Amino acid sequence: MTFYAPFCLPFILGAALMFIIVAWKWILWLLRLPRSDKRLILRGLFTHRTLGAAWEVVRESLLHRRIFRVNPLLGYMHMSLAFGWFLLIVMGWIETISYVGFRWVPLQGHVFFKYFATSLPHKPFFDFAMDLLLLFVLSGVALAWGKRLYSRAMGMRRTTKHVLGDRIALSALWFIFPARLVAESTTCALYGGGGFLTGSIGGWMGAHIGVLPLMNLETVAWWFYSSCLGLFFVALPFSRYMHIFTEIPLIFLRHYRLRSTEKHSSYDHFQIEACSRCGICIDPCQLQSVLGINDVQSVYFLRDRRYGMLTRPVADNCLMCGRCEEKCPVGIDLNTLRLNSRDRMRNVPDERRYTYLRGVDRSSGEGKVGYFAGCMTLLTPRTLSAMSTIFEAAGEEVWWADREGGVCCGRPLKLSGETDSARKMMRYNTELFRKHGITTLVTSCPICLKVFREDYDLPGIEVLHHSEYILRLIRAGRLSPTHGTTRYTYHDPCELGRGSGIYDEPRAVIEAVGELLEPASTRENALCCGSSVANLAISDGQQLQIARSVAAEMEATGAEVIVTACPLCKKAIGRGTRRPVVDLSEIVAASLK
Amino acid sequence: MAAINFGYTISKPRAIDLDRNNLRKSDEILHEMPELQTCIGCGACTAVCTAGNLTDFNFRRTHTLVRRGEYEGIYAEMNKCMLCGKCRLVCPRGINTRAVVMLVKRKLGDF
Amino acid sequence: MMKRRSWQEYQKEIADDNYYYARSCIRQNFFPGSEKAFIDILHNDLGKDLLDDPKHSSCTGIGYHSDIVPLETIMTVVARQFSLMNDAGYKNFVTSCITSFGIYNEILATWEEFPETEERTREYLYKATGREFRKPQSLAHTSDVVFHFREEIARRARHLLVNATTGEPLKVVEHIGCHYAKIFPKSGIGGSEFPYVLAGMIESWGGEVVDYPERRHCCGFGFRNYLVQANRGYSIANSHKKLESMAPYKPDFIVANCPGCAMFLDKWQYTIAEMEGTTYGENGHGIPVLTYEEMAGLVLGYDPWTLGMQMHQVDVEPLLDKMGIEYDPAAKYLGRNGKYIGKPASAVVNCCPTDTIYDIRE
Amino acid sequence: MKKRVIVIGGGIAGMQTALRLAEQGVEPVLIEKEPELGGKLRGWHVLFPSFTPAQEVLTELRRRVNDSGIECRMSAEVCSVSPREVVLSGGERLACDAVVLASGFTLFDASIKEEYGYGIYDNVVTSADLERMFNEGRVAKADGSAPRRIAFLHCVGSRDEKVCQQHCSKVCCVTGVKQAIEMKRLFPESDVFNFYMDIRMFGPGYEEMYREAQQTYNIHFVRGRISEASPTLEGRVQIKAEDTLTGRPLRMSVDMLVLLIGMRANDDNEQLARGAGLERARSGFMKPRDLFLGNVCSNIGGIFYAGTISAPKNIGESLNEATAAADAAARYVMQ
Repeated sequence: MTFYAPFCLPFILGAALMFIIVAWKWILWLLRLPRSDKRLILRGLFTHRTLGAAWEVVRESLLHRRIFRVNPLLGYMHMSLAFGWFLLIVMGWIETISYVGFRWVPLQGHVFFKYFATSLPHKPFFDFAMDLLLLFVLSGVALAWGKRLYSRAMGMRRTTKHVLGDRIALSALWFIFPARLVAESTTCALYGGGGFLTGSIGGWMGAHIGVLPLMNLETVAWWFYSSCLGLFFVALPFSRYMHIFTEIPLIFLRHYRLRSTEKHSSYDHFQIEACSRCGICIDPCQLQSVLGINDVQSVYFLRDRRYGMLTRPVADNCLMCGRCEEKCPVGIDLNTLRLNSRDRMRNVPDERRYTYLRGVDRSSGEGKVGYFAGCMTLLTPRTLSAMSTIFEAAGEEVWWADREGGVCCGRPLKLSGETDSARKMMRYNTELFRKHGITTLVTSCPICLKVFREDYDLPGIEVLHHSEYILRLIRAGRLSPTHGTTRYTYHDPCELGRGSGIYDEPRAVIEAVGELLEPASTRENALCCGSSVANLAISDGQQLQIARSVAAEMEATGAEVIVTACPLCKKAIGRGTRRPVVDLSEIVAASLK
Repeated sequence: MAAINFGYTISKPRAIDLDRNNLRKSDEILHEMPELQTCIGCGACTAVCTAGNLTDFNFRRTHTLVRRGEYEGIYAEMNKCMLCGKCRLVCPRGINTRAVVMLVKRKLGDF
Repeated sequence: MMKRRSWQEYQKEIADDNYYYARSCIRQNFFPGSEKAFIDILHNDLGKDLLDDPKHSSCTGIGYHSDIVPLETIMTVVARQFSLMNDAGYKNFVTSCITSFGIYNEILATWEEFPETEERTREYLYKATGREFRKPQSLAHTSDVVFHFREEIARRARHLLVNATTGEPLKVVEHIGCHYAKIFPKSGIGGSEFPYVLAGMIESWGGEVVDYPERRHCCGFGFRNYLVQANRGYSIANSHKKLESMAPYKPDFIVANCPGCAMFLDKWQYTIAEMEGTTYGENGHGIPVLTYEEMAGLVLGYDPWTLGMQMHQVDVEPLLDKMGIEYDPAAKYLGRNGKYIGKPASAVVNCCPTDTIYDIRE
Repeated sequence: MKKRVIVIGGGIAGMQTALRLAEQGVEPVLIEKEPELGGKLRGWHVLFPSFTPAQEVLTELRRRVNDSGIECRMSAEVCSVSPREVVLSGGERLACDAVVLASGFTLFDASIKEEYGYGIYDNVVTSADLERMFNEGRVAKADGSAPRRIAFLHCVGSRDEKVCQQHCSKVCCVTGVKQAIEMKRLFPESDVFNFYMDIRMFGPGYEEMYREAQQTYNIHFVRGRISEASPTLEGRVQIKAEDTLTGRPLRMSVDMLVLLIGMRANDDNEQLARGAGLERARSGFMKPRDLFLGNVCSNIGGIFYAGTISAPKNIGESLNEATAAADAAARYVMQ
């Protein structure tokens, strides 16, 4: 057997082109990785990390476990297409081997085996197995069609709006498997064989269609099938389907501890092109659900960035609340990528700025515990006086870093993309903290907390959010709040919850002073108050709209008091409700009296 | 021509000359941020300012100068801002003050 | 045209004859030809009696405005001038300087309002010099006097303020010293807002007054502002503003009635040209600055070098050419005795590089 | 039989409406949720710009209401309103021929503006608190001593998007100046500072009073909005503002910070409007049918507005409007 027919040409060309382009991209990206990243890869290559990565590839790239967790139907759809197709290829390979033994068969020989194997005696097991797998894939294709027509049924309120390249690839993909079904069925009609699917359809066709039309149909069908494959392969590297291949190296690199940072690096390409544009990030976005803004979500951000058409309004309009990142099935560092896009747009290196910081020290008091209220906390004096009460009750000697106004932690500047300038502030505050010899740094502002933990170099200084600190005091018996009957509900600040992983401590503190009622969206799914400093675009009115929607959810719990642990959230939610909105420290301080 | 040093220079006129000032940049800024027009000039932003606490940065004055077409030195002035966002929390007109700082810096980078 | 007529509300009595003449410190030093021209015009052309008394002194106004001379001192000095006038038998005091004019007005008004200060001044004067004084019957600035006789001068005119080739009236910027009418509007012809003293002369002699936005702005002299070198930037900024404002009107020359203004509007043009390379007149040169006596002198047919016009920093030759006045270019820097008096360095504001006008071999 | 018009709210606007209705030969019924007539004016000391004691106006109005034998339902809360019937919260239904709503406004709650420290620091008070102190004859700091330095902050809860109050409350400027003068009269040695964004002196005698405050009482006016208040070691309040006229930040410690709180649309408006189908303005105040020719009429025939239910107003305006509303209601029921 030659394993060649003219109709194979589109497939052969398409596949060759695809492999060349994908290999070219990967090699380029890998070569351009910074030296430190390359070292990480080499160090991880021959360790258990590689195995872990391989197992994750199976779980995620084939089985799509994470999507399953978010949305089982959507998970099935993706799994049937990916895992089904994969099994078809593997099974096809085995089928070829079992028919012709271990000999070299060109690629198209495996793919179009049915066409070439008509003269061989049939093996019903493979006919059955291949038909079963085809059905599995076709069920996924059917779901994909359904999702396009009626996304709500798939549990998605919105789906992605695609670009032209995606549409071509998508259309090709949609037709690949139906075309295969028709092609194999006509061959079965002419030469017999086939399982319950192709065999039965073939039988029916043989009975109803003449031989000559069938022969013509066979040629057309195999040509069409091959063309669909070829077209899909050509479009793949330029479309969202690049994710099929890119997610694999991404998983490996991630296991080797490569990370995106506030500066753009070659690793970002793997993340960006690993986005399948599934659109799962659209629904959790409050800019979409509350404000109806539907062109800035992560999927569009990554798309625009990949094609080099990222605009400032898209990059700027994001709360960076992390709700989408939490849901992303590929696990892309969406916030970090957005951050380094902003860095590219706004950062001015080596700028002479903030020279006025030199020598400034407005701190007061002395103690091993330092308290950094944060700029925003200075506008919520109740938090300040509550913290003061708590420190006093616990008998803590405290060094107040910024009671008379300090220097910003640098996070807002970093979030807006002026990363190099932000470093100047970080350096200043680091020096200040070190100079005063503190061992613990407490802050009331989750924004500051995150940057202290992630970007500051503070050896020998433990950084705590005041919720963690208060809980410690309670557990150590240094604070004894009285348990009351007030029912509280708790709003997770983004930077504290998703940002720093602190969910339990504030809850434990609230439960120490009263009853806690959870709102509908809570913990990892908690809503953003809307006033995030990361969003550089939305107006005051839009912030208020989001705040109102959040407040409504909090009110719906029936709690008398809304508690949060971030000055910005407190201010924001307070605008949307008549109920009292208080900081965690306030309820603790009140319960001490 | 080699300029002679007389020991003094011609003092810049203090008047804001709206006949001479080119308001194109200012108009572009207002076009992108129309809400800036609603400023009452109450100065709460400046009073609350983290940078203003440490230096002479005056956001109200600076953005007002921009609106009058006085661009010289504005970039350096706006660069004193730490973008902490406190001012946005107190603005009675709800102006996105941080966006104003970034927009002005973007538009007036070459002044 | 309300503005045009509003000057008529501000009129004052100007004596017709018999003047006691008080000179100006600045003018005697920087353009002495103007004061000489005034005396000549009054004596020779108008046949008036005027006493140029060698005994009178500076009014000490510059010292007073620079906080060096106390009020009591300047009052006594002024009282002495009046006493000298009494001695000479004159009643009509005319002064060549705007600063002095302001000082005399201010002191007479102070004596009026606070008679005890006059009493004290009499006492001081008597103690210091043994003199007594009577206040003048009338007080005028010399530009008032020229204004008073403007029609008579027009009748005797040899040249008018018109372009000799086109017949078009010359465009003239007039500049009034601040202390002429801004302190006491009633003391100036036309008041402080629409002073008419120079405008009247220009109109009578065939010229056209340029009305430009910064017309009323000070030249910037400002005593302390000029006298302290570090402050001169403020001083020059004022002239700069005026020149910028008048330049688009393409004035043919500027005429001023104040010693400081005539000097600074002229000399600052040179400084600005050196500092910034900006010039305001035709062909990249300066705008000539004249005193009203020089303007009257040209109208009456005096020789420009006799009038002392070579003392200006900005060359006046283009203006003379325009008016069709004949002059000897080679005689520009020759004194009255025919000797070379020195010349300023060539500058942008000069239309004719001086070296080519007069080849000096020393 | 006499026509019956129910007047909701027994403040000055309500009382004046009832009096005028009675004059016109209509039978008014006054409904007041408090046990006595007078509304917000009961808490006021003297009135701008004449420094007339509020009691003088109040006593006279109450006496007239008493003398004319108008039926007053005290301590009665209204549940719903329609042109022909008013339902009280007890379930009692009162039939009528028209209704005049004169239920007034709600005072802005200053503790919402947390940065000013109301309810946190001892010596931060509102203008309403200060009036109460005047009435009690005991104006002092929390520790009982006399304030030496007093700051007034204008526009608290007015013209502020951050608390969703876009409108101008109109009377706080005048009140601020009046109270500043009163403080200065009480404590001649004290320094009084008024921090303002704009001073709006719209009524007869107001501008004169402002001038008097500057000239006679030497009250300082600083153009700038206070942004933060914080405590000092000596128990004073440190305030920060920008002195916008010099373009520099300003900070000072004061013994007392008075917040001139604004008028918010009455909290009950929403419920009333929903029940009766009345239109409300964006500010939450009731929206008159027409700002010029129907300013006391609602969009529903037979329901009329008097006083601050439809916008912030001063006492004179409220009284005038009450007369106009009564006339409109009388004309309506006589048809």
